[in-house]
Amino acid sequence: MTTTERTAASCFLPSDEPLGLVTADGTPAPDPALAMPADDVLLRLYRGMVSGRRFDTQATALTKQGRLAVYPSARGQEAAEIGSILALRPQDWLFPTYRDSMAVVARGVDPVEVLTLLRGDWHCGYDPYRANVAPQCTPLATNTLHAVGFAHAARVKGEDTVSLVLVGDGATSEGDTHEALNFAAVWKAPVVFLVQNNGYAISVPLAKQTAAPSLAYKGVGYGMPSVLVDGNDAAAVHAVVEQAVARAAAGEGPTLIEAVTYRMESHTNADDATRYREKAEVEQWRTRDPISRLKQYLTDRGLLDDKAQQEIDARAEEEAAALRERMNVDTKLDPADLFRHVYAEPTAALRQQAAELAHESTEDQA
Amino acid sequence: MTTTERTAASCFLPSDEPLGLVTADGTPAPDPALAMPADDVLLRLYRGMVSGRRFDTQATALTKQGRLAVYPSARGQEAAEIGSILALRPQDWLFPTYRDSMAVVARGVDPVEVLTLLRGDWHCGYDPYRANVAPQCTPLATNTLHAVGFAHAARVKGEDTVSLVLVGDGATSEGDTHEALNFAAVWKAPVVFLVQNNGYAISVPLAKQTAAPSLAYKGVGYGMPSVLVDGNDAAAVHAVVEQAVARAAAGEGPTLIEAVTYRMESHTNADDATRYREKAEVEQWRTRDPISRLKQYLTDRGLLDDKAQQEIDARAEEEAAALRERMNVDTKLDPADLFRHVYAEPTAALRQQAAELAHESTEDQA
Amino acid sequence: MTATLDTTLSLAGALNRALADALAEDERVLVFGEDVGTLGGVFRVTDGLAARFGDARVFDSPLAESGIVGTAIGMAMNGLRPVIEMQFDAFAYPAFEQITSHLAKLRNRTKGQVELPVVIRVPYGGGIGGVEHHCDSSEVYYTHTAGLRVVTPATPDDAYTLLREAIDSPDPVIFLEPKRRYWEKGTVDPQRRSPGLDKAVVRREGSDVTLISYGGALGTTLEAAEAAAEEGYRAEVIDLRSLAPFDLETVAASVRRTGRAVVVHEASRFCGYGAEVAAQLSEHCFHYLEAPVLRVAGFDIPYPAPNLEQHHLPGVDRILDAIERLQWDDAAPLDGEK
Amino acid sequence: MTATLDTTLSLAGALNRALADALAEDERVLVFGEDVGTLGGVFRVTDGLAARFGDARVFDSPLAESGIVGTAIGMAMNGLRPVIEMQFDAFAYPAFEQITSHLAKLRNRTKGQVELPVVIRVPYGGGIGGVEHHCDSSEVYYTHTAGLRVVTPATPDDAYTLLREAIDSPDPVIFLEPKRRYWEKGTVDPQRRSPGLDKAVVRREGSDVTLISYGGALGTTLEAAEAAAEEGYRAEVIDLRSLAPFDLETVAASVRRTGRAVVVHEASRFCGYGAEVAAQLSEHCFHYLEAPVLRVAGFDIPYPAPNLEQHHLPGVDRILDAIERLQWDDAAPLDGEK
Ligand SMILES: Cc1ncc(C[n+]2csc(CCOP(=O)(O)OP(=O)(O)O)c2C)c(N)n1
Ligand SMILES: Cc1ncc(C[n+]2csc(CCOP(=O)(O)OP(=O)(O)O)c2C)c(N)n1
Ligand SMILES: [Mg+2]
Ligand SMILES: [Mg+2]
Repeated sequence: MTTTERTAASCFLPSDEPLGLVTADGTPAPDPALAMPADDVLLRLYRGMVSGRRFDTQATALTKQGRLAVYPSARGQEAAEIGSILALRPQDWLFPTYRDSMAVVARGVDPVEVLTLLRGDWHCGYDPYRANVAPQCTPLATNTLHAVGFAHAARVKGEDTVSLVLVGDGATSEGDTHEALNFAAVWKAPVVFLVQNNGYAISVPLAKQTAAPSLAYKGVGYGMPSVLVDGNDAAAVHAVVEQAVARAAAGEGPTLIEAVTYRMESHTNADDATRYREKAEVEQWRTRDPISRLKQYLTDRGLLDDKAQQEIDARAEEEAAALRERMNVDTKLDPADLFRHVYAEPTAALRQQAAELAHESTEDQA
Repeated sequence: MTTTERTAASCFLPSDEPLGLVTADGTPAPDPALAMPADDVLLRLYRGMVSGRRFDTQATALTKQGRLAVYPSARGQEAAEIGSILALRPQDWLFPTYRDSMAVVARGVDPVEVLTLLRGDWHCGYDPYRANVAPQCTPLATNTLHAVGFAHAARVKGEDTVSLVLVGDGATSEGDTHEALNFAAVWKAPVVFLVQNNGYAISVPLAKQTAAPSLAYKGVGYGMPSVLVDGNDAAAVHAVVEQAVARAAAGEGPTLIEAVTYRMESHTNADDATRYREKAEVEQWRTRDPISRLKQYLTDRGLLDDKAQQEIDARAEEEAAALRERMNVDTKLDPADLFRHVYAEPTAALRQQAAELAHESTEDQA
Repeated sequence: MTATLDTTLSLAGALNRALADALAEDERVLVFGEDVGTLGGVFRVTDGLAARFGDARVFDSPLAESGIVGTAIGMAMNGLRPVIEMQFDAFAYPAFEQITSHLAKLRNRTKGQVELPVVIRVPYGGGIGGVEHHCDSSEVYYTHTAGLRVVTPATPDDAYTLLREAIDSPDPVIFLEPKRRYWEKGTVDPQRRSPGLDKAVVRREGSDVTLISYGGALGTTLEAAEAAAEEGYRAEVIDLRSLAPFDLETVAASVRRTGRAVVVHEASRFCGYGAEVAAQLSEHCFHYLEAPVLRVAGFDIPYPAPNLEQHHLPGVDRILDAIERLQWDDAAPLDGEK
Repeated sequence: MTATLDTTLSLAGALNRALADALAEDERVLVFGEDVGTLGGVFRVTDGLAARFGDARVFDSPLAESGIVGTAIGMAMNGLRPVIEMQFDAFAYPAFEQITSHLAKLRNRTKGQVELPVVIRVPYGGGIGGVEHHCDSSEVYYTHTAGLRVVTPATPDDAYTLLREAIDSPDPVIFLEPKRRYWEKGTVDPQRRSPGLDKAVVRREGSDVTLISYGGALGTTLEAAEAAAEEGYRAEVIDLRSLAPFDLETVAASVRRTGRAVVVHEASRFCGYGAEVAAQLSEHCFHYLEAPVLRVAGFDIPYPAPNLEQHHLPGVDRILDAIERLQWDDAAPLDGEK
């Protein structure tokens, strides 16, 4: 499909330091390699992050009320979650993980549907074809291959679709990540790999996950351009992903992006991060918050005033209230569904088993 | 175990062109980064390659006589096979593949034992602990992880053992290769990864296997130093592997080496390479033959004369004759062995099954 | 271009024809894997397809089985119908997670919204003198996994029909190809209507005992039935074709008539497919059985080296022995012997 | 330091104690996997071990299951005795090739010259409200693979004993830990002599019917036996403990006495472990059986979402139903009903 030519490694290497456009304290830091997103995009990024964090807080609260079985928070990762999603075009596809509910909601999926998995009602609560979002993936790194296959199929069919796949730093250690990067590079598939390096895989810090200076260095081994970006800088993430999507759409192949960020909460509400990391580290990252830095920048630029801020907050609050209310309802599940979607048509054995279960239920009621 | 520090990528990158010490026509090509092996080592390399090729030819001949079920030839890869083995110390371990019978023999395993697998008598014919050679591995890339675990265990036990693991270019696409490189780098395990890039994975050329300029570029992604070496230059392979073994033994961690070579024969005797590659390509590689170039070099240096050459040839011929003769014997297998080595002690069910089989055989004879 | 009626083809040739016809008739079909392009596969099953359909539709992928299955899943999500090859049985194991956690479950996970019409072709089983890792009978790993269809042809005719139906199926199909039968020839009628992707067929009629088999072992079972006839047992032989789902109806109907059954397969006996057949027959034909359902299977050992495989594989004698042990006269019951 | 006699521990606590004692007594033992070091495992089974034994012996590896099993194999080749953890059942699948093609076979491949005393701990099964991929009962994938031992404790006492014996075993052991029983408490006597790594035990005596179960389902089966007693059935309950090898002797002895048997497990029925038990009992106890061996098992579906799992898991009622269907009086035979 492609031929191997000797290309200087430097063509594939990321920058030594993460790219950024807005520093932690909100100061602009122009980069010749990166265009600052337009003002309206910056505002959408900001709104998206505020809504995203509010959603996240709400979801965590729902676990305490027993409305959700479990929730993996993305607090602190809003810039990566929202910055990447807003860089997608409508026809593009997202391949998210369990961590990326916020991104899936930002992509337009009904939050109640998104939370169906975590409330324990069904494995995936939304129709992937409605918002072009694959089911949230739990087996680590396996979604990378789906993204590559999907993107390759689009090219075969002559369709202009780019896959964006999200994975964590831990998932980069799995063989599937390697195979996906390689298949994508060899096939020149229109895929963007976004590694959200949030410092931990549950309790395991990055230093036990890799000995490389950066996860983005892996791209070189596949002949794939790699980008290291400040994952708490929504403007930079957006710019970098937008560039990668454009490259992919233009037939130039995949890009590997490492977004350096931090998981502010425990792995899930069931985890206790104080068992394995220092408070000081968390506090240190609090100063690099993705939302407050963009707020500062927008305020300094005169793009955000108190009134606008109030509107944004109010809207996020409304969304959360609506979600809370809609989640505060007992759902009624049909056990017969257990047998309906195993094959296109239930087999004789499954019909038999469904009948047995139905019979049991009748007996129970009798 | 280790901490990640930012290190310039250049520390891990291989050279743009393969390292070498002797050119294809036998001319010395000194390299400041690489010490030319001592004269006696060069002579041992030469002898080893001549014996290795003779063994290889003999094994292929045995397939024609029906004495071997199948044989994957390493003709053309003698420099990589022998150069790497002679760089090992006695206590080091080798983790070879099905392609590397020549290397296993060079390591000191009885050639008849080596060929037990391919003659169809048992899965592995030698005792791995006698010459420190793991069973030849068929499931691709899986041996990389065994090598890493073995090496790590040596460090845990305070033993000075380095693992050398051989894999092909195709095997680098498997997830296990990735996981092994990463585990080795993170654990700083004393392992040397030698990729014999012989241009093909059965019929699939390298260009369909990777889009990277070199397979050695992968090391960067693991923070592992990588070396690109002319795999048909036994002196260079030896020097490079020796360096890597020394690094590993000194506690400096693993090295990834890509040896660029060529598979002169079909994948195995059962394959027909003319279906997928041009004669011209094969002819082109014939001019880069590892044996004739070292012969030229040694002759020019006055280290090899006709008499020595005759002795070397005669010895290789004797070895082949001895092998031929010993393989020309019908072996008698004991079907009861089928049940003896499944568990440390046969289970009741296996004892029962062994009895059934024994009963059948008695009936057959009756 | 559809094949003409009643051609004589090898089983491998029939598969090749089925792939060619599917590629010709359905734009969404594509074939990829290791060495399936230029080379045409190590068993030549995809011979000539890349030349005929171009390397966008028939091609070699990088060497990574999880990658092959995982990308096929993505392609199927995007409307294609990939037919992929695992070069040998044991080399499908790296893809086990993609197969069990995604391929088998994605329809279910999405309440039927995502359909994965993927066919995984797996040359399987022994009998060809292959070295270790090239001869596994891995069917149970798949049949125990809900959401997969598992089928295996035993004749060239079925090879053609089952593969076409597998490709047309909206469900993922593990398509097990009995290597040792690749070169056996038979008549293939591409227009034949099949009994269905999930139906067993009676290959030989008989009234004394039902022999149940599939894939590579079917031929041996038919030979055994022939030999049994000489000893006075009229054996009915059923070819399961579909291992998941299991066609209980056809099998039970036969066993209720004959009252005796032997299951024959190459895979190890312990937790092998025969256990399910025996368990279902014991449950559903309890009062019809004159003797326990016996299993003639591979031993509970790793697949042996070529020069020992004839001891491992169920042969005619072993099947005849089992038939004779079915308590024909009032001999001592088997379970008393233990 | 060995534990004192007769401590009350949870099943998870008993496993922790077993690991600690093994680490203390045998220098060659080491424990690694995902989150087993500092965190002490997501189920706290390795809690405190890294602190006590240091991170050279108890440590977090990179996140890659094939890597974990593959390196454990290499370590065992070099004389260590690794005890590794797969975080959840379905997350062992990436390691399937290393497990089936190497871990299970290396002794055999080398004619016994290479021994692999590796223990793979797998928290398995459902009943804890886990989301998809966290609740698989994957035992058959391993029991069908010759060369592996597969054991599962159902009580804290057995958790301790079986894990110690698994670590001491010269064979590779798949050690299945029933998640839903992690927090159940019981008396543990570290000095207890075990009936053996491959022995089943009778947990309750009875003369009417034998209930055969293991792991997470054993507790439910014992409850069902209690309930059955109220309805007049004296049920014997056998805890298999070892799934591979299968202790036919203990089970058959019971079934020959009772004449009736029900196998209970959480895994899907089709080609599930119960099929083997039913097949063996049908074969070896044919003339003693008053009714077919029945299986009470999970449905043939992907493991369902938490809010539906109670419908899937075999419960007391379903076991009682099966007991009632065992043709106690001269009711219509089961197989006539179909
Ligand atoms: C194949 C597989 N192995 C193990 C797990 C269990 N597990 C769930 S999340 C997780 C850590 C993942 O870390 P990372 O990739 O960094 O993503 P993050 O949770 O930080 O977003 C683990 C080990 C899994 N889901 N899949
Ligand atoms: C996991 C696995 N998949 C597929 C195969 C079948 N197979 C055997 S050799 C081979 C090609 C290997 O190519 P490469 O790694 O370049 O090694 P070479 O044969 O060239 O030495 C393939 C696909 C295998 N042995 N193992
Ligand atoms: Mg992470
Ligand atoms: Mg090669």
